Amino acid sequence: MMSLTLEGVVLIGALGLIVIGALGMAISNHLFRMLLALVLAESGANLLIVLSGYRVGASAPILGFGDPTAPMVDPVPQVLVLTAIVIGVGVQALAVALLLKVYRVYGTLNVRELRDRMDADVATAAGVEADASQDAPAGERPLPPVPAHASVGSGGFGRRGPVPFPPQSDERRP
Amino acid sequence: MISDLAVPNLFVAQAGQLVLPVVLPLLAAFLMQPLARVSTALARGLGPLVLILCAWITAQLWIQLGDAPFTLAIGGFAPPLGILFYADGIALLFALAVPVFALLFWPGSESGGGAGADSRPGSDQADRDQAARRDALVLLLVAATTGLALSGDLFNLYVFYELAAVASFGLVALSGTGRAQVATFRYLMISAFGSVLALAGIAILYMQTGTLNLGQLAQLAPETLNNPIGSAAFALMLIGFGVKAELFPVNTWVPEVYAGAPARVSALLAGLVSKLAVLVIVRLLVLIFPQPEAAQMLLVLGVLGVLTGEFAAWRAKDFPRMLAFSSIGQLGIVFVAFSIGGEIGLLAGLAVALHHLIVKSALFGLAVRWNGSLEALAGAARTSPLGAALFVLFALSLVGVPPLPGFWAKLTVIVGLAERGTPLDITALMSILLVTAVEASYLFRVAIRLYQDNPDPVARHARRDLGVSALLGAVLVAATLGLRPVADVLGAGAAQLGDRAGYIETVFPSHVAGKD
Amino acid sequence: MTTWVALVVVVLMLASALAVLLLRSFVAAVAATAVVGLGLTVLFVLMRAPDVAMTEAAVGAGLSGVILALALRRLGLWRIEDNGRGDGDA
Amino acid sequence: MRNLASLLFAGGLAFLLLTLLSQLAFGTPPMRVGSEILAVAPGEVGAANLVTAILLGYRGFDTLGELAILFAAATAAGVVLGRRRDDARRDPPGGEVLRTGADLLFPLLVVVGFYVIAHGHLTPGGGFQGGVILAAAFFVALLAQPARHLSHGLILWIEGLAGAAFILIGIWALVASGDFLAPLLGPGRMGELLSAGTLPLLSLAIGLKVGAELAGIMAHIADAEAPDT
Repeated sequence: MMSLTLEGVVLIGALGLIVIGALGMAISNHLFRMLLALVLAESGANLLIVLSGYRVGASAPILGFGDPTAPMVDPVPQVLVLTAIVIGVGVQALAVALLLKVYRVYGTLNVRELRDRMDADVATAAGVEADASQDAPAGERPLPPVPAHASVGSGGFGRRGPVPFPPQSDERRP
Repeated sequence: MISDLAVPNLFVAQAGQLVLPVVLPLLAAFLMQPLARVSTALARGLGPLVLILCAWITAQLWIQLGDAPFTLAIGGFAPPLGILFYADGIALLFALAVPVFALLFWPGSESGGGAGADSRPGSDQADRDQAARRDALVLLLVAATTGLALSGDLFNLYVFYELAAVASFGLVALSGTGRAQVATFRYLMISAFGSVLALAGIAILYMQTGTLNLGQLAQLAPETLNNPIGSAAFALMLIGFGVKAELFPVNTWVPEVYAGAPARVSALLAGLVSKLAVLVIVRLLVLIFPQPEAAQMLLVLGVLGVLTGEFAAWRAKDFPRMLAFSSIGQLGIVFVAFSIGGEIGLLAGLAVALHHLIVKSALFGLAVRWNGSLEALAGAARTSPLGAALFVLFALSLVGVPPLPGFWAKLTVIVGLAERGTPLDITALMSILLVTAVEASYLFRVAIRLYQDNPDPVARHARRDLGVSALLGAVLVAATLGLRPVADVLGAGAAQLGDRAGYIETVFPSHVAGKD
Repeated sequence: MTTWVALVVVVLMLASALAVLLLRSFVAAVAATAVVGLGLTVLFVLMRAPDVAMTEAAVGAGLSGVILALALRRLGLWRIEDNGRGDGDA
Repeated sequence: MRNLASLLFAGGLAFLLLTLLSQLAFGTPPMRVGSEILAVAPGEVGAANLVTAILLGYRGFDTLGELAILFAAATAAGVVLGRRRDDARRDPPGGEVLRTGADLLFPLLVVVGFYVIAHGHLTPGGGFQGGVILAAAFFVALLAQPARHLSHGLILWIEGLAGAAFILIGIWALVASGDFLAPLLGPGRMGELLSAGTLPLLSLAIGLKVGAELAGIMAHIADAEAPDT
């Protein structure tokens, strides 16, 4: 379709990453893998933006850094990508925080198991303070990597969740 | 480079001050948490204070600088190089609405709620930290949405859109239940995927035109973007920015998030934030993608949103979910309206959008207390007669019963569709008429239930939430009484919004036509 | 010459990306993500974007990997071998 | 079934994007704005690294938005994870090797971080990259001695004040010249450390804020409870 050029190769790489990422987000049945797929898709988008400023045979946009006579690549997309990378890592960190919380509540990140447990939660929580479910993650957790300390400190967490505003009961479930 | 050295005064209205409504909330948000460690009272008062200041600055600038659109180059760099703010009537209207609505639905004060922060055991410090974080996030959301209203730079719009997204993730997760966290995660995934597509769209646009300034893009669009590549870029950006605007395929997050989030946050997201995302899409449509394919895309997705949203609302079992689905349907109508194009389309779109902004915010305000299933609402009119009356008023307007503004908004859409009259338009028209019946059915079902006899109705509303809803109800009634002036103002706004040549002329006054 | 380097890097990157979806071990998947980040860094250098390359190296291959690995430990997914409760349906 | 549909969809998307994008002239961008900035930036802003000139000058407002996003993400992560418990289960302290390594590495990383921040307007690098290195330094310390009490209050103050400093520099410009974030103090002599006006100051603010933000996020995640048995 096109002769082998740097632009062509990078374009295929960028599109491949976006598509693989999209595919992964669609079909993975584990929330953590979904997050990894998102990271891939974001990388692809970043690559595409830098590519849109690439100029064949040009030098980096820094004065006194390379051949002073050569033209420079377009610096604007590079700035956009810097911004996009930092935004991406922020979103990623927030997603990790959410995953930790979800795992703490439901004890799984597998989409199917999660759905089952959310349904079970609704079924059993009629009249029960919903936060109580945080204390009782399901039994089939994988062994933790870190040898557990002797301190028993996990008992009280569930009741010390973030304060909802406005005060409301947790009855807005179907 | 530096335009005006003569008037170095903050107290004289100048265009340059228009950054303040974006920047001051950011400043306050940055300082919120450290401040809360020093003085809780100070931190608590800071947010509302800054919002009032922002609204005041915007109103002041609007009054003094008049109706003609003006621009403001941030950093003083000449237009296509730096980032530009573009302020026309609609942009200023939204920039004013943002702090006002944030103030109305300010989550902080729980005075009327009965059970305040003291209802939960837990360390005070943790509660205070959490309150400071929440206030900071609302301020960030305010800054972001104001920026969305004003910015005239494609990538800057993207940055503010992302800021609004990230801030709303935090606010949605506030309620702390497991369901809300799962809903937030899904929302984050959809939103982030939309961002990837939007970035790809921006990359394509930049590749084609070499600029990010909306004015210059508008200038270059007819020759560089009126082709399949341009349409593809529009599709990518439509999906990307459509996530927050509750556009059809990427709105699956809506019901879970609005049902799980605190109701006031839902009010802000459904009412305000979605409208700003719509405004961004409309700006792109008007300025950069005037080709008919783009409008058709919007029309089809809008119709699908209308149908799926309203039928799902009909089947919904609880109040917040019903409102959420109805919101999808209403925004579908907004998209259909804007896809008509021309002055009548823009007028219709603005009318439906503003109407929805008022009505849906107020209804979510009522949902602060009515957050349970629809069945539990039986007899609520007895404990909260004003709340029930307001619900009926908003429902009537939402369905489109004649004297109320909702009727005129819908009528304008239908007239616009009938005037253009392609088969696709007629389909859209038919589906709007159809869902009006559906809307009437489910809203009146709820209204009847509110007035049922029930010895044990749900709790009454807090005075504050009821007051906010009553205020918005009063605005609605006032708009009904003063329909003519409101329509005139909206018409002028629509004319400005649709004025592509005017935009270019305002951004590049002396025809600095760039390189072509 | 640079084209060939880019080709090798892109092939490696896409293979790692597929591995992210297919590997059952999450540790390996995170490692593969970091490989994609490194590949991206090389491509940015080839496209004359040293600032972006530096950021990507620090963020994409470093920081992001650290955050994800930290999350793995906290999520109890930090195990090299697969114990049958695989979640890699992809 | 669903997977097959997704595969087909992804294949279609790939094909569509490839056919469309292969029509674009990659490698020869139009550079309407780019070349103009390349021409005027050295005189107007005075930074040898033109990427930094755009990042902090022409598109400085984007950078502010980006700082706000990172801040929003850190704040939201705080909302989600709540305050960490002092008696939360922690990882055991790292071994002797790790601790010694950390003691050596920590000051080195801090110095490198500040060097990268300070030279952002001259060489590749700048606030973000330096900030990430600072956060890494912090993280190494955390890894070696998890039990060491991290002063969360200090992080809050650094991130708050650094962000405020960025905005206040911008407002200073607004008062002095009528434009938010306009370059002040003159471009100076190109290539010197103290040149490019307020750019190095902005860079420092960014570096500190990014470092504090990321360190805060990592501390939150690291101090989240380890999964119990």
